[in-house]
Parts: sequence; structure tokens; C-alpha cells
Amino acid sequence: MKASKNTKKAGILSRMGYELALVAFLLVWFLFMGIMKPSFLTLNNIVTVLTRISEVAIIAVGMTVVIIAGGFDLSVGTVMAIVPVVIGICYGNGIPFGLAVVLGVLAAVVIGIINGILIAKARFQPIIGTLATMTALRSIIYVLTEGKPVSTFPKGYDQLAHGSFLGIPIPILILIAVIVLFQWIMKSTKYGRFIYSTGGNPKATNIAGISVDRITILVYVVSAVLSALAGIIFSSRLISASPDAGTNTAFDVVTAVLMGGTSINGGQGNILGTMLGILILNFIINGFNLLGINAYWQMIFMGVVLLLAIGYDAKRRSGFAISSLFRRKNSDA
Amino acid sequence: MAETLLKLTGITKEFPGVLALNKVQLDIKEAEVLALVGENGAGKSTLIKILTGALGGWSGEILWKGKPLKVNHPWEAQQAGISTIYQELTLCPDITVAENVFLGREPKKHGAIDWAKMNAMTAEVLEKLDVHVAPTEKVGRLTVATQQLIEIARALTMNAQLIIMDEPTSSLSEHEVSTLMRIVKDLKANGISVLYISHKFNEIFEISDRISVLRDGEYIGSVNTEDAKLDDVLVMMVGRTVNIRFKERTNKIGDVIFAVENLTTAGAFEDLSFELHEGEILGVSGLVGAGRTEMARAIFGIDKSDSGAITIGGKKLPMPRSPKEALKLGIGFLPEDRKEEGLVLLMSVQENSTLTALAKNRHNTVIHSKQERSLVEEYVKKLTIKTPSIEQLTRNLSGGNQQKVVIAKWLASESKILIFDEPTRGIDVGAKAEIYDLMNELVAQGYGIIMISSELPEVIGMSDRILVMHEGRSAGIFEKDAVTPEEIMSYATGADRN
Amino acid sequence: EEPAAQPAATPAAEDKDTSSEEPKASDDAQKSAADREPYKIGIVVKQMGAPYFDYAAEGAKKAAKDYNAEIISYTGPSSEDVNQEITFIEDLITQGADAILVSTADSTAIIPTINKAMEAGVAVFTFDIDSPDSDRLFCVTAGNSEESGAAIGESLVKLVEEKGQVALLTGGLGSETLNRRLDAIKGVLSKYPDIEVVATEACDDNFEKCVSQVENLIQTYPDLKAVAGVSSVNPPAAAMAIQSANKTGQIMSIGIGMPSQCSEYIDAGVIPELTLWDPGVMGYDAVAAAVNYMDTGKLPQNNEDYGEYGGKLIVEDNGTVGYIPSIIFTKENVHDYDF
Amino acid sequence: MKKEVAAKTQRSAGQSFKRALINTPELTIVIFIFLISIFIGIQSDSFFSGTNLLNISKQIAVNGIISVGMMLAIIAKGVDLSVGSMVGLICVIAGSFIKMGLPAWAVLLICLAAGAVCGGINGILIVRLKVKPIIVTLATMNIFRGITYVYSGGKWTTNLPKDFLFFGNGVVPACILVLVLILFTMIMKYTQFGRHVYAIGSNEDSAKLAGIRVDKTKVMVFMASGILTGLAAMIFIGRTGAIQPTAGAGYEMDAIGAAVLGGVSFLGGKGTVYGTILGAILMGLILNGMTLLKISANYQGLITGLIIILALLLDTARAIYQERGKGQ
Ligand SMILES: Nc1ncnc2c1ncn2[C@@H]1O[C@H](COP(=O)(O)OP(=O)(O)OP(=O)(O)O)[C@@H](O)[C@H]1O
Ligand SMILES: Nc1ncnc2c1ncn2[C@@H]1O[C@H](COP(=O)(O)OP(=O)(O)OP(=O)(O)O)[C@@H](O)[C@H]1O
Ligand SMILES: [Mg+2]
Ligand SMILES: [Mg+2]
Repeated sequence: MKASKNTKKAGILSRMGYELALVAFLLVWFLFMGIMKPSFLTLNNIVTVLTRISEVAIIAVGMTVVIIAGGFDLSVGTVMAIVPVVIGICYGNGIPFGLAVVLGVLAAVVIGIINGILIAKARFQPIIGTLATMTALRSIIYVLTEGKPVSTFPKGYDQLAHGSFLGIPIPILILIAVIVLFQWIMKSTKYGRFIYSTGGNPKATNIAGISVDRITILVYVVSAVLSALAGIIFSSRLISASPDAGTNTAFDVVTAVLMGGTSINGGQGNILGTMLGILILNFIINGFNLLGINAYWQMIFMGVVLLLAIGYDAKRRSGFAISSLFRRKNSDA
Repeated sequence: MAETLLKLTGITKEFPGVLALNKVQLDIKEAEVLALVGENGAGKSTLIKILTGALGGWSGEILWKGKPLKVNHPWEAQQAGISTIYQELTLCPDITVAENVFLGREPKKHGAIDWAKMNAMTAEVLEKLDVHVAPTEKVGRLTVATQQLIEIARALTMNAQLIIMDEPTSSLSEHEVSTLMRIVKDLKANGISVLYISHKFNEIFEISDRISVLRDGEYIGSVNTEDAKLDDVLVMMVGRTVNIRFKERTNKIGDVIFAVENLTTAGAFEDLSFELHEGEILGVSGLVGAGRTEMARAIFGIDKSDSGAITIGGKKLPMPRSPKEALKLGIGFLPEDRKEEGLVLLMSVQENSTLTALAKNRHNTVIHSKQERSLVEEYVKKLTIKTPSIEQLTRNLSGGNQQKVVIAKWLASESKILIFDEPTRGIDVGAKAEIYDLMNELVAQGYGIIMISSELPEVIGMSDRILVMHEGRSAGIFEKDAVTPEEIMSYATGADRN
Repeated sequence: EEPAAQPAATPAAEDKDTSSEEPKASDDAQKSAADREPYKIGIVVKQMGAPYFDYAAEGAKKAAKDYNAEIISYTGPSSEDVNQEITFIEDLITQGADAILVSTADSTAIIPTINKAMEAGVAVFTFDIDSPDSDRLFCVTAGNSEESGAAIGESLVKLVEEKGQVALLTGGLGSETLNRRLDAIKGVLSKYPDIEVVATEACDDNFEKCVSQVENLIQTYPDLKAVAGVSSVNPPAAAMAIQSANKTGQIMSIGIGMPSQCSEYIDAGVIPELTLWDPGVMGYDAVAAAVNYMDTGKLPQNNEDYGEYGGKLIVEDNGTVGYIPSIIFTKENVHDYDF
Repeated sequence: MKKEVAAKTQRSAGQSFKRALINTPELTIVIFIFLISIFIGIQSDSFFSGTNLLNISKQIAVNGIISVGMMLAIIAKGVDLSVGSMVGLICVIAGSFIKMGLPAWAVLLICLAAGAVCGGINGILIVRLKVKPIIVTLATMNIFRGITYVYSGGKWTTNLPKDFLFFGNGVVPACILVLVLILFTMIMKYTQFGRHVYAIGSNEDSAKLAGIRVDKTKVMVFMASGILTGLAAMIFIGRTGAIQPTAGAGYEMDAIGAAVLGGVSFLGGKGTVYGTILGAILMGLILNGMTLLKISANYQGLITGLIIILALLLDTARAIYQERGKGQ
């Protein structure tokens, strides 16, 4: 085999290429918006957006891990909703707040384990397994709350979301911590390695002496716990846990994850890409809002942006050209 | 002097970072059997894929009966009259045998698919190959070997003028191979050309008229089979002389390090018992479907077995319930199908090699990339794995080198008891020799190896003792010098019984 | 909110008794409006794609024209989601809106954001759905969820003549507004022992699902006399089911709904009564009130008159809530309305 | 003697039933449906009444038809998340033609055509961009819904001419569903298209190398899904008597649910039309039963989720038995 000299470089580039493109796109967007709407580039606006997205971004970290492991988790939004409800109700019934939080997170862990077992042991299709738990959980929320927002939280609970440390809003700090932690886990610990290999080839992973089932359960627990964390920040931001919270979260998050270059078949992807996806989607929405473009058009643009991004990624991988959209004959280049 | 049927000139194909083919030429005459040989990664399959339209983005020219042939898609090649048996199985597991055989060419009766006819025609061709499965059986339930035969059946039913066979016998055992040889000769007799790719020279010399050689993506040359000598061909292939004779091992065989007792799984194998000594290679021979793979999978805890026990280091233990347990017990397993079960193709050489090691020690969760690199570099050197870098994705390695990565993975796990299922399947002579040397080295270091193989010469050449299996039962364990190949075959086919 | 504190206080514009001279007051507003930049007003609603709010927005735009203001954005989540509402409000602040009109999906969750906007110097008015505990300046509505619910309850009682089986329908189980309306209805009905609420079904604002549920209700409760819906999807869906089951006359469908979506069923007598108000007027008055406040620093007085389209605003709750009239739609009047 | 024979035949009958049970996923759901029906039937006498069964048939028609399209996509190892939004888009398109006063049959054709176009767009994007269906349809899900709102300005169309209600009334939905069932069962069994969908889902690369025009087939799959969605939209209009831009929101999940309950596998290559429709029937039964059994709205989702889990657990058990049986 002739290995042409620049193999390694090519390898790294093709791995980095897409993220670079996303960054470039983001910069272009900032430039464009900066010209269209100076208020866009104000520190105030940027901090506002970053704070706002920290919750969904935290969930996206978990979703990325799940998808890399070859799974899919539709229940994130519901977990994000149910955890603060549990905490609020517990606290409302005189349970000390610390314990209430522990119970809330425990609930999330249990949900994660259930998802994991349904998918790993009972071999459910992830999408349908988590759809079922999602449906059930949402209903449990209604039963618990009778559909009314829960707002029994202690004084100063809102500081978690509204407070800041060294001038940086706490949610952003939490998000950064989560990103750093999971970037590290995925890249430099064996569990990260196992998660990738489970998504890449479960059979081979199993034969290599790694319990694929455990990894699978693990990732759903991770996803649930991160959703719980997001839910706590969310409820602290609103000082209220609304039973309908997170109804659209799952799809938003998945959109960002896919846009970040994580492969839906598992085994490939990374958290930084996902974060870029989150940033792009949310700063586009923010920009559209500032430009006064209404929600209808936003939906359309979102779809188009996703297509362009993923289309570009596919081109990078398999060297297709836009023109091939219109070419009659298909080649497999 | 027969007409030239197909002529390839200046075929060049580059993959990211790899020049797979460099101005390659090839020509096949009518009613000719042309053998195409070359090391793993020489570019044989790539050339085939280009020729059949399965691969794009290449340069060069294809002349078919003197006219330029445009192939953008496999069905175009088929319509031109080229049918192909690819190296990888190209069957759809969820549909029936008949459908797979006639996929895309389903016989129709006024508009609707004519199932009766399709099944009948399939039964006919399967008969010719004496494969005994129902045309209505789902392919996914068949053994790898049977699937290979169905691929052959498909190629035959296309009544093409050129049939390409890319390592058709890699998962077949003697019996099926001889059937295939017969069929190829028939084809030739009927004026059909065959492009035959294989790493097995006995086959090549039996059926081919000419031999063309590729090396490192370059066309080296062609020779007529009758006036070609194996060693010359090997030199053309490898660029150096390779010794493919099996070496005598001198290491002493120690005491029992591993034993299996009364291993049984209903429907697969029954009451298997054997011992493995330190420094010993125990060959496992048998016909395809004898259940050797299933036995190995059961020993390694992949499939649940109904009953049985193992003894390791004098301790009698229940069968491992998972590969994880087997790994902890110091067993390693090189599976039959390296792409499906041996490697995570999307991961690099480095990541694949250390997977078992990481899985084994429950301490240090953090990966020390320096240590890891040096470890892998070491194995790459020791096993002479040909790869541009250890970051290269294993997907992009050639068969032999992929197999070496799998072996490296098990050496890294420090398992002393190794089960190799078809370790040289689809691997070129050079790499084969290297793998044999490696196995010799391992046993010399006190490893014990159970080697499942369908290649009789390999079994006899490498093993100290040979376990022959027939329909899931042990037909006996023999000292290697105590049996002849013929005897082994008769035990394997159960001929000895009647 | 100094003006609110003393409703009697007279507008600075001139020293006349307000209650008599509002038209002039608003003329005056327009006069002073002529020589200033149009105010930038943003509208955030509970749910985009609900015709109800589209009509409200139309009214708002009309007012914007009359009062020299500009609706810089009218937006909201595609399904009720207070979190997205917050996003929109935050971005409106950044955008430099002078005033924001909100119809919130969650009157507690929205509080911090409304207050944040007020601190940022934006005049926040709620409309349709109030957030009374926030710092919002004023609310323009036809009555809070309790009142609209009670209204439905009353007409239900009247229509079933105080006895018989009734079923309730709602949109999303998590919608604060709808749940309050439901509770209000149940509150009213609880006073009548002969009325039995047999079921409450939620259709997630899915029209077809609502039809199916009513079909099933009809099956389950042969003596069912009426279904009352608190989401504007419910009455027409229920009517559809009743009609295709040929139960017209036996079972009534009532509740909150858009006359334009229900007129055919009202004519057919499946829907004897429909409760709503003119969202257009609501939007109009909200904008008008906001503009006047920004011009004069005065919140609406009782009986503040917003002209021929806007009508009079009944101000209560010590001057912080202005009510537009609710309307009961029947065969007689349903065709007089275009929303 | 005689008795013995009888016993034997009985046992073998039992065994053959067991084998069928183990080898056909659809059978488990049939049994499940049977049990649930019995259960509801015992609790509520009105369940087995003709009207109620007719109601159920109406209530499952839309989902059932969409599910068949979803089944195609999933068998081809894809999925079509855009069907829900498609219903909305097709409805408003139909609406504007209804306003023009076109007759029902013409509007029906327009619905089918619109569906074909939307589906075609999905298909072309998928094969040309070489992007996974789930991603493309996730995008078009937003795009279609957005267009629907922009095009309709969020407005409803009501007071539809009565002849449009025809499609949603009486036995019509059931008949259409049965027609779809028969037609697509035939297509899946007796046409190259049908078989190739299974082949592609089973192993796309193999299918391509075997000479199947994979891209063409994929585009057809998503067009078919679109056309069926168009048909469903027409029934939707008939059932609701109104054109709403919000129509069909969330239907993609119902369809996926029905398909998977019906034994269609996301791993591709497996699934049947009748299984899918059985899945839709099960979901219809759940909705119907919730009301008939007087289950409080708050608990309905919980019970639905549990029933789905239970049904899938049964199927897993079946699958495991099947593999155990593999050797024999
Ligand atoms: N998809 C791919 N991407 C990158 N490199 C590839 C790809 N496929 C093949 N190659 C490289 O092209 C070269 C030729 O591969 P090919 O499979 O043709 O070898 P071969 O002669 O068939 O070997 P074998 O005898 O093992 O089948 C090898 O170096 C291989 O690593
Ligand atoms: N990779 C595999 N995964 C699951 N089952 C397998 C696998 N390989 C073989 N089997 C099963 O094991 C049984 C024997 O198959 P197989 O032909 O491998 O036996 P064998 O004696 O190992 O022959 P050979 O290894 O030469 O193919 C068959 O029922 C087959 O389905
Ligand atoms: Mg090859
Ligand atoms: Mg084998």
C-alpha cells in the first residue's frame, strides 16, 4: 500500500474540517448580524443568549453521548420537566431542600436506568423505548401537578440561574464545567473509548470483553442526569416548574447534535461540535428575533440551515457537489 | 487466439491518503480463466469494484468487446454481461434465498413477481452447487459458508459472459471448493470467461489459464499458468522470496493450561471435551457448519451453552457467561469475521489495539496516551502491521493488516489462551507466513492456541494435535503425525462411520 | 404606577374631567403623537398559529396606525412554551422595543422576565392572560381565566336546565389558562347537584383527536347532554362529532371559540352559545393604552374610550386591569363578526 | 388407540401454533389486541356496539394510512418525520383549492399530488445529499410546517362544502384503509419495488452491488409515504370539517408507534402492512378505551406508555424464543 505523505494531515483535517466550517459560519453570521443590528454584538445580548442556552446545551451534551453510543433519547425534555416538579413538591411538603434535590436527581437516575434497561436488555428501539417512557412521564407530571406550575422553592433558589460569579452567570459556568468534564471523559478515559466503540460496533465491543449493556445503560443515565441538571437550572430561572416544560426540547437538541457532526448511526461525533450546533441554532434564532422575523419563517430557515450544514458535511465525507442535486445519472463518488 | 473480451488500461484510483491503484492494466480473453493475485491491499478488490461500477472517482479506460464501457452503477455492469461475486458477502439477510439469487432480476408473470418460478429456478441452481437449503429460507439464518455458495448461485444465474470471483472460497472448505472448481471449468467450456481472485495457489494453478499480478496498486505482469512456477509468481507478488513451507516447532509442550468438559448446546454441538497444553496449537478441523465457530463462541461466553465446564490453571469453573468473564480468565478470541466482530472499523489502529487491555484492568480509568502510543507502536512493529500511521482508521487497512490488528488486540490483553477462528481467512501468502511465524513465536512463549481452520494444509502444518468435528460432535483428537489428510476428511465427513 | 394609585387624577394634557372627555384625550394623544417618532411595540403571544392571536395582532396593527406606533414584531412559540416566550421578550428588550405586550403561558414563570424588561425601561403590558404579581403596568383582557370559565359554566347550567350529564374538553393538560377555566367551570357546576361532570378529556389541541374523544364520549355516556370546551379547538371539534353522530339537538357543544370557526355549527344549532370577546379589540386597546401611557404617563382610566373600533375599557382592580366586553355568540349575532 | 391419535394431533396442532406464534411478530399483537378488546368489552358494554367499532375504524384511518407510509420508510432503514407537517401543508393547499370551489375528487387528486411532491423532495434530498432520512425529514418537518403557517397566515378554512365530509364519514375511512392494506400488501409482495424496499433495508450496500437502483427505490419510498399522507390528509379534512395549519402536529410519532408496535424494525428489512395496521388499531383501541373505561385524562399518557412497553416486551420475549429455536 502506498501511503501518500500527507495521510496524517489529511486525517486530522477531515476530522477538524467540519467544526472549522461551523466556526466560520458562526463568525460570518456574527459579522452579518453585527452590520444589520448593532445591538446583536453587544455583550449584553451575547451573555443573555449564552445564559438562555445553557440548559439545552447541557442536555445536548448528554444527547451527544447517547447518540455516539448508538442510541437516541426522546425523553430528555420530560426528565427536565419532572425533576424540578419532584423537587418542588417534596420541598413544598416539608422535605428539606437538599434532600428534595437528591430525590429529584435520584428520580432522573431511575428514569435513565429504565430507559437503558428497556433498550439494552429488552432490546427496544431507542426511539420507541424513550418515546414510551416520555409519554408515561409527562402523564405522571400531570398527575403530580394537576397541570399547575409548581413554585414552592426556597428563597434564593433563583440565584442559581440569575446569580453570577466573577461577572459570569452561574449557568454558563455550570455549562462550561459540564463540557470540560465530558470532553475529558469522552477523549481521555476508557469509558469514553467504550462509548465510541459501543456505537461503532457493539458486537466487536462485546467480544473485546466490554459489557455493551452496561455502557448503554450508563449513557442513558448520563443523559437523564444532565437533563435533571438542566431542569434544575431552568426552574431556578423561572422560580417555577411548569408541567409543560421541555415539550420541544428533544427535537431541538437532536437538531443541534446532528448539526454538530455527530453521526446518527453512532460511533462518531464530539461534544464541541454539538456546542457549535447549539450556538449556531440559537444565535440564528436570536438574530431572526432582532430582525423581527416571525416564528413561521424561523422554522423554515432552521430546516434549511440544518440541510445545508449536514449536506456540506456529507459532501466533505463523500465529495458530492451541489450540482449532483440536479445531475441525472448518479455516481457513487 | 481468442478475442479479447475485456481490456482495462491506465486505471488509477486514490483514496484519501492511499494510492490504491496506479495506471493498472488488465485484459481477459473470451473463454479464459484469468487469475488475479496480489498481497492484501494490492488493489484487487478495488479494481473489481471499479470495473463493476461499485466505485467511482477513478480515471482510466475500460474496453468491453472493443467498445468503451460506461459503468456508474453495478446494474449497468450486469446489463453489459458482467456478473460479480464480491469479496464481502453481498446478500440481504432478511429476505429469502431465492430473492437474493434473483435480486433485481425477479422473474415476472403479467407484472407480478412469479414466486413459484423464482423458487423453482433457485432450487435448480442450488442443486447444481449441491447446497441443500430451501429457496424460501431467510438468508440471515444460514452459515457464512452457505451464504457464500448462494452468492455463487446468483452469479451463475445471470448468464453473463464474464464472471468475476473475488476470493469466493475464503469461507469454504475442501468439499465446496472442489465443487466450485468443477463449475468454473464448466463455465470455461461454455465459452464464459472468469476473473478469479484468490490467495490459495492450489486453486489458481488448478483452474487458471493466465495469472496477472498486482503489487502496491501497480500492475506487475502476467504469466501463462502452465509455464509459471509458484515461486516466480510469489516474487512478482511480494517483491522478495517468501517461504510458505510450514516450519517445524521445537518448543516443548508444557502441562494442561485449559480444558473443556462435556460442552453442549442443543442443535449446535454436543459433549465436546478436550485439553489444551501450554505451548501447544490445537487445530480444530471439520466441514463447514460443523459447529466449530459456535463452540468457540460458547467457550468465550458469547453464546450461552446448555452445559459444560472449563478448567483453567487447575481450577474447574463454569462456562464464562460473557466475553468479559472469559477475558478476565485470560482467554482471547479472534473471531471468524474480522469486519463484523473483530474490529471497530471507525476506530483507529491505536484505539482498536488497546480495547481489550482497557477492558481488562479495572484500575486507571484515564488513558495515558503516551503509554498507549508506545504500546501500539511496539505491536505495529512486532506484527509488521502495514499502516500509514496508528491513527489510520482500521476500515482503510487491507485484510491481512486488519487481522494483525485483531491479534495485537488480544496480545495486549495478555490472554495466554487464544482461540483463533479462521485466522488466515482471506489473507495473502506473505501475511499468512507472518501470522504463522507469529503463532509459532507465541506458543514458544508458552501461549496455548486453539486454531479453527477450514484449510486442511494449515491445520496439519500448524497443529500439534487436531480435533476433528463432525456435525457438532468430536470425531476424535489426533496427534498430528498420527493422521493423514484423507483420514481427517473421512472423519470430518463422517465417512468413517459408514 | 402613580396614576394608577389615584384614578381620579386628571391627565396632564388638559384640566378637564377625564370621564367626560376621553375622545379628546385620545385626539390629544394623537396630536402629540404626530410630532414624535413612532413607538416600537413588540407583541409576544402564548401560541403562534392560533387564529385568536392573529386577530389580536390585526387589531394591534390597526391601533398602531391610529396612534402612530409600529409593531416591530408579533411572535410566539408554535406550541405553548413559556421558555420560548421569555426568549422572545429578552430579544425584544435587546431590540430596543419601547413597549412589549405579552399574553403569557405561565403567569408565575414569566414574572422575572417581565420585571427584567420593566427595569430595562420597557413598558410591559399584559393582554389576554395577565401576570398580576409581576411589575407589568397594566393588563387588557376580557376577563381572567376564572371569569371566562365561570361564564361558560353559567351558560352550561342554563342550557342543560340545571340537570344532566356534561363532559368537559380541554387542550393541553399543562396549560395554566385552560386549567383555571376548567376549575372555574367545575366551581360553578358544583353548585348544582343534578349536574354530573362525567369526564374531562384533553386533546392536546389536536382537532382530530378531539373529534375522536367526543365520539367516544357519546358512545360511553348515552345520556350526555352537553360538552363544554375551554380551548377554541374544542367546540367546533365537538360539534363535528355530534353532527356526524346525528345527535344534533340531543347534545350541545359550547365553550370558548372563534365565531368564524363555529358559525356553521351555530347555524345548525349544534352550538347554541359560544363565549368569546373580540381579540381584535383587545389587541387594539392594549396598543392604544400602551401608546397613551408612553405619551402621557397615564394608564387608562375607567371608561377610557378608544374610539369606534376600540370601544370603552372598564378599568378595575384598582386601575391595573382593563376589561373589554365578553360576547356570547348565537344564531342571531354570529354573522356580525368577522373573526 | 383413537384417543391417543386425537391427543397426538392436538399436541402437534398446539405445537404448530406455538411455532407460528414464535415466528410471526404480528401474531403477538393480534393476541394483545384480542386481550385488550376483551378487557374493555367486559368493562364497558358499549365497546362492541356497531357504532363504537365504526368510530374506532374512523379514528384509526388517518394514523393507519400514514403508518403504512412510515412503515415503508422504516423498512428501507429510514424514517419519515415530516409526515405530520405534511398533513398540515397538504390540508392548507387543499383548502385554497376548496375555496376555489373544486369538486372533492379533484381536491383528492391535488392532495395526492402534493403528497407526492413533498415526499419526492424528501427522497431527492436524501439520495442526492447522501444524508440520513431522519435528518432530512427532521429538517423538512420544520420547513413544511413553516410554509404551512406562512402560506395560510395561521388562518383556518371552515364551512367546507358537505361533499368533503364524505371522506371522513361512515364506513368510508375504513374502506379506504382496507384498500390501502390490500394494495400495499400486494405491492410489497408482488412488485420489484416492494421486494427491493426490503432488500435495501436489509443491507443497502448489498442491494446496490446486487444491481438494485437503490436511489430510485428510496425516492419512490418517500413519494409513497407522501402520497399516503396526502390521502390521510383528505380523510383528516373529512373528519374535522376544517382546514387548520396546525393539522397533523405530532402525527409522525403516532405513525412510528403504530409501525413499531406492528413489528416493523428500525434495523430495517422487517415489517408487514397488516402488522402496521394492527399497530394502528392497537393505538386506536387505547384511545377509545381510555374514554370508555372512564380513565382520567391525567393518567391516560401513563397507561398508554405502559401498554406500549408491555406490547414490546412481549415481542422481545417472542424474538428471544425464536433465536433459541434457531439451531433446531
Ligand atoms: N474505502 C477506502 N478508503 C481508504 N482506503 C481504502 C478503501 N478501500 C480500500 N482502501 C485501500 O486501498 C488499497 C487496496 O485495497 P483492496 O481491498 O483493493 O486490496 P485487495 O487487493 O483486495 O486486498 P485483499 O487481498 O485483502 O482483499 C488498500 O491499501 C486499502 O487500504
Ligand atoms: N458470526 C456468527 N454469528 C452467529 N452465528 C454464527 C456465526 N458464525 C457461524 N455461526 C453459526 O454457527 C453455526 C456453524 O456455522 P459455521 O459454518 O461457522 O460453523 P463452522 O464449523 O465454524 O464452519 P466455518 O467456521 O467453517 O464456517 C451456524 O449455525 C452459524 O449460524
Ligand atoms: Mg480484496
Ligand atoms: Mg466458523
